[in-house]
Amino acid sequence: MSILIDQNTQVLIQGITGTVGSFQARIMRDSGTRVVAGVTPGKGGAEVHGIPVYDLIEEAAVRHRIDAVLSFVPARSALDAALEVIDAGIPLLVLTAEGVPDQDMVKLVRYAAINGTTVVGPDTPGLVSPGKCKLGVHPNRVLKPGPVGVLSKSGALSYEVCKALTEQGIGQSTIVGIGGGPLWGLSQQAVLRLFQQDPETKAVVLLGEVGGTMEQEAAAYIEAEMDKPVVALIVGRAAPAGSRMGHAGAIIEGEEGTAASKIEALRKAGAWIAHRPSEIPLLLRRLGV
Amino acid sequence: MSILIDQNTQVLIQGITGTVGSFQARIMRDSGTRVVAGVTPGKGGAEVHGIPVYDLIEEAAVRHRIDAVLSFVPARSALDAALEVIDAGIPLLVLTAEGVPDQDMVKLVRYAAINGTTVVGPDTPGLVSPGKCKLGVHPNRVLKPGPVGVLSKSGALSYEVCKALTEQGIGQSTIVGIGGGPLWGLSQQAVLRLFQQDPETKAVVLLGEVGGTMEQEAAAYIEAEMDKPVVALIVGRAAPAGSRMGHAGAIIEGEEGTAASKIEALRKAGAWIAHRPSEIPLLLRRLGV
Amino acid sequence: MRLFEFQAKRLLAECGVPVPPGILIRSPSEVAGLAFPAVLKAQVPVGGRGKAGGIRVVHHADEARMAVEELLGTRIRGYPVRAILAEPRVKVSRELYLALLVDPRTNRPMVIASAAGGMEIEEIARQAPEQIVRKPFDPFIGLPSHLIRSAGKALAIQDAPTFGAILEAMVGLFTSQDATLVEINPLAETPDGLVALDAKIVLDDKAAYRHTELFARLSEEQKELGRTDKTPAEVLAEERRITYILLEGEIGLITDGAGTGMLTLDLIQEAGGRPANFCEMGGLANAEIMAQAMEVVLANPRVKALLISLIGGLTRMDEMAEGIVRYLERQPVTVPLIVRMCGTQEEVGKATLRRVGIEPFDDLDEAVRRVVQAVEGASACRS
Amino acid sequence: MRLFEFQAKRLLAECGVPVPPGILIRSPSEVAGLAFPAVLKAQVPVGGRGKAGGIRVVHHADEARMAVEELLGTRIRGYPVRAILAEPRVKVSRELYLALLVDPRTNRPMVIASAAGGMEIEEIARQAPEQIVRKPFDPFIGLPSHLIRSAGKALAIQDAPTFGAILEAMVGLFTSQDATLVEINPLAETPDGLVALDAKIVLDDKAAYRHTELFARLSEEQKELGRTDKTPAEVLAEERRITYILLEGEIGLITDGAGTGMLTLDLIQEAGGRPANFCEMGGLANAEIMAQAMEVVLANPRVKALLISLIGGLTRMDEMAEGIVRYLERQPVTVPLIVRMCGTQEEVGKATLRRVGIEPFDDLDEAVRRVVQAVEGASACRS
Repeated sequence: MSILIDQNTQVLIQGITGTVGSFQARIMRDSGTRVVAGVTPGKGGAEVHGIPVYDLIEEAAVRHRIDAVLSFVPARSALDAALEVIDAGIPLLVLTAEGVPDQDMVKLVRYAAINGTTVVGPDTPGLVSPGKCKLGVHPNRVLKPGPVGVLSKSGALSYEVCKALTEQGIGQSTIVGIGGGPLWGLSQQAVLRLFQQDPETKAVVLLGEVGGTMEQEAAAYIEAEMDKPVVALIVGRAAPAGSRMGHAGAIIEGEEGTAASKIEALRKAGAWIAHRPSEIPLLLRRLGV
Repeated sequence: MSILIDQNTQVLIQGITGTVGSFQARIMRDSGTRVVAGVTPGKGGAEVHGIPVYDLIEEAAVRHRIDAVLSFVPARSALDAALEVIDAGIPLLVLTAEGVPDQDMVKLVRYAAINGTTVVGPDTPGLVSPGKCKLGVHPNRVLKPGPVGVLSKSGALSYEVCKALTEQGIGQSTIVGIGGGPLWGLSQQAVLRLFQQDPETKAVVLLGEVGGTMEQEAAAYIEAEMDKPVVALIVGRAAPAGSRMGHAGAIIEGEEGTAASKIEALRKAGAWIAHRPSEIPLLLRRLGV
Repeated sequence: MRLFEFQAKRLLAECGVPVPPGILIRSPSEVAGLAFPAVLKAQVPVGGRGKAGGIRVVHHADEARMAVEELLGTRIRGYPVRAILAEPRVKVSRELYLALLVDPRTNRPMVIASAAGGMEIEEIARQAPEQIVRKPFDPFIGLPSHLIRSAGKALAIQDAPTFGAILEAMVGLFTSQDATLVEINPLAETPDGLVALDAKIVLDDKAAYRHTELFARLSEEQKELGRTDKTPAEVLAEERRITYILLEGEIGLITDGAGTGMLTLDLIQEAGGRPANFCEMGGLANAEIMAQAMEVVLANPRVKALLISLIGGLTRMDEMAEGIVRYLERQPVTVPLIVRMCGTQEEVGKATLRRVGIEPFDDLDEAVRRVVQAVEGASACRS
Repeated sequence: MRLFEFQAKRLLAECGVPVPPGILIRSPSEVAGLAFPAVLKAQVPVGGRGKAGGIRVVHHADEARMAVEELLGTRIRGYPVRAILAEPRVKVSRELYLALLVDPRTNRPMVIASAAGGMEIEEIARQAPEQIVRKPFDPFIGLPSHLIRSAGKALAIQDAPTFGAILEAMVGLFTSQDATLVEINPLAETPDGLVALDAKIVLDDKAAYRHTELFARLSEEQKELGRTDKTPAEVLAEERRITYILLEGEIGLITDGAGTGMLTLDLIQEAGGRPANFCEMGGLANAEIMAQAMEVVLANPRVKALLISLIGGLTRMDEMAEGIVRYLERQPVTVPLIVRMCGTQEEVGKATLRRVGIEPFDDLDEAVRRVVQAVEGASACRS
């Protein structure tokens, strides 16, 4: 197993005829992912690298079982495109768009929750289970099948860490980019829960960053529920204090936004703290992975 | 058992300090219903027939377990008041208001469904399980505990039928007024399903009327799923054809809106057809009740 | 409130939906400014107007004047023609169907669309229902763009942006003005693009309080055009805001619920009687409404006997009896009066009635039998 | 976009929220029309203005003129004071706190309210968080009336209708203008009713395209008031729409992700280096953006070495290499340039770099070590 996706996952790509969509579709298909269809309004009937393109998801759904959608739709149309996915009853949506307005995300996440669609992102490279299914844009050379679950707010940071793991011979069960925030479809805690339940995942690497309180919630979950080892790397230790959201920011966040407070919470919860990607494989080896 | 309510149901009355609310609260309490609280904004701290009144449901919910709300709030405030019930997580709401705008009902029913609140009504006398719980305004003299489930669009029509049943010694398990439409929180079909599953209900009386297609859907359910006998009375056989909703009405309703078509569908589905309330106890006796 | 065509089109035009440039004509002299050929459409609040001769195509002013004169003198399905909408004739390549209403099955707003609109739509609904697109959508999300694209594709729309704008305008109108129906039929494809050739809008009377100005304006116009010739009883019912439908018979009827009202109609008819009306007071009836309902029903001179059938839950019998007495104090009832009374506070109510010499019935079948006999007796006397 | 107080109050006033009648003063001569006593409030886009002396109460025109003159010459937490909001002094009986933002825990809009507002609010949040009301609500329903009543009761509001109207106006503004924060602190109870004495609004830059007029107007004002004195690099970054934060050190940094940007800052700092900036190009970077980022970072004269650290998924290394070469063709880089390259299309990218004599690194730690050494070397040479 792996979380959220596996070798049987059938994928539809939204925005498949764009430069990015068609480029990544080829990489995904070449790495063995079952990309069964693409959608671009007005381009129905075309093909991209042999993948059939439809005008509407409802048309694609007549011909193919669709388990997941990877959306390359730009931020301004992300909500509209997501509504189509949700209305089609597709259980998993990965939103790569960066810069989706907060109000759109609020609606999108709520509507998805009501209708049972899991949303990963926005501003995410997606997720990948090396050797099984790639529902994202991760560079292939940093990936290797194996027992470590990786979750990250930042896409590039997860590549750095996977590169370090792979170079040391440690493979990954699933790598989940939850996205850059400030709002998230799937939270760190939700991904940790999935990793905890996944028999193929032996250890988890959590990559967080300064700002928000999500790492504290993750720490609470680790302390209360997890028995698998967790290695955490929190970046932004040297970052200048950002402009906060007025008093309201202080009220909802308190001092929890700092990297130091996150590291402290995770350490207390029993996570192992790394300071750089290259330390992570060493820590995992020591933990018996 | 009985459906939706029983002797343990704890009831809150919205609009308890109004003329109707306080009058019916006393009748309900006197017939043994556990009316534990009332809410009227601005009247918090008062008492009505010894029942404590709160400004907000959230305040009442701190002190009492609330299983159901009976709303006497007028149509214009019905949506607002219902949102408070739904947000408080109360599983059952009975809306007596007549004249709630359709758009308000659309929102109300959707929001209730999302949050797991069952809505009975609007424009309903409520529901009552004789001898156990009265969550409505039915005249007590027509009620008697027993094995027959009654569901009705029209409140007064259900009183007529219960009067006929009670006078012939046939009691009722639960009497549900689904409301006068044109939109309904709970449908005939949903109530039939509950009666089918209720071990205390031995037979069901379905009271319908001209207009809409709900009786046809109920007939489909009866045919497919029910093994308990159903006696149906459809009124409006002599009613003049109402003004229909343009072609759209014809498209969604076809010829199904007529009393004759409803009677035909129910007869085909195996229901016994009554022509007047006084026939119903005779039919039920013949069916072994 | 069911709008006249010209009212519906005006609302649609205000939301940006393309409609033909029309003028409302109320006398033959007003045909002066028309462009020809023109279409003259009788403004009546019923369908089937075309088949009843209510639509004329005219080619010059004289023909127009004559046609207007003729139309203004006719009735269409009982409704007098008091105004005519005159529009330039439009070249139509296709007639589509588009409507929005609340789907009672899902409780959601729903788009209904068909590539074959016009008069045939109901026929298609019967014969080939799969050719009609029915798309409910979530009221919290509104019309999603994929639904617009999907409907547009099903209808083979060329001008997708205008089609989307029309649908969005319909939803906007539906939501913001509390409509229960917005129907464009036909939505015509013409050389100049999509045009709403005919439209039907029904507004939700239950939400009139949120749109007082709009309702006032529309009602004023409708009153002026006279939806129909009303009897004094109907006029009174409208003033008193009582649900009242005039029927053909002699037995006046008042009930405290719509369901029992229909039941009692059925029972009267099946007992050989002929109801004079349907009249129900609703769940919030009080003594005054009871008295007013009697006033309304007895204003119909055809009424030969009156049955008041009450079985109250929310309606209190003490109040109802009080209302009957109040009416009797104002004026005597000259026809047989049968009261059936049962329900909340019935002991008090019955006692009140007995004080004025009315012995209320308890059994509905018996009450119906009595009122039918009373009328038969009256007829027998007269004959 | 974080608004100035006067901008936030203007938006709130347009939505019907009561604010004191204020005028914006930009020179001492403008105090003429003031009513006294008046409050003069420096318009700077940071908090803690009161403690920094940015708020003055004045009692007559001379005092006002002097105070304005003084304030216009000062800086508050680094920001020059270029405008002053002058308002009549208001008698305050209670200072409340009211804010609206998206709760990141539930992804829902949330009302935050407290009976104790003003400067103490953060202290209360730490010491007695239970005194702060936090009420998320469903975005599809909007602000329900029971939430208004509940918050009003928690704050012991006397004038419930005005309180409700203020909350509704805040939600309207929040939703219709894509705000990420609407904060009124204090919301003052005065003898004349509730008044928003200070307000903070942050608009969502990601939604600027939906509010082009509003953003243009606000930006124009902010530009004029000069949020701060910008370096040429910062001005360039703003023009190029590149995320760029100026820091104190000497090592220029460009990354293709925010997370790796922060990681690299951490690594540089922990290796004893001092970053000159944070600069990330985002996931949609192409060759041109790469070249522009180099232009921005190298516009800072303090930069003694440049580390470009790339690990691309969506970002293509062939594009990035192309961008670096494009920049070098335009002008030479006079400081040591370290490129770390890995990811999508990296073979092509690396080949391109090698053609212009750059040997890219693959290991991040090593690249960081090299750039830190390069600066140390440069410093050593100079000393």
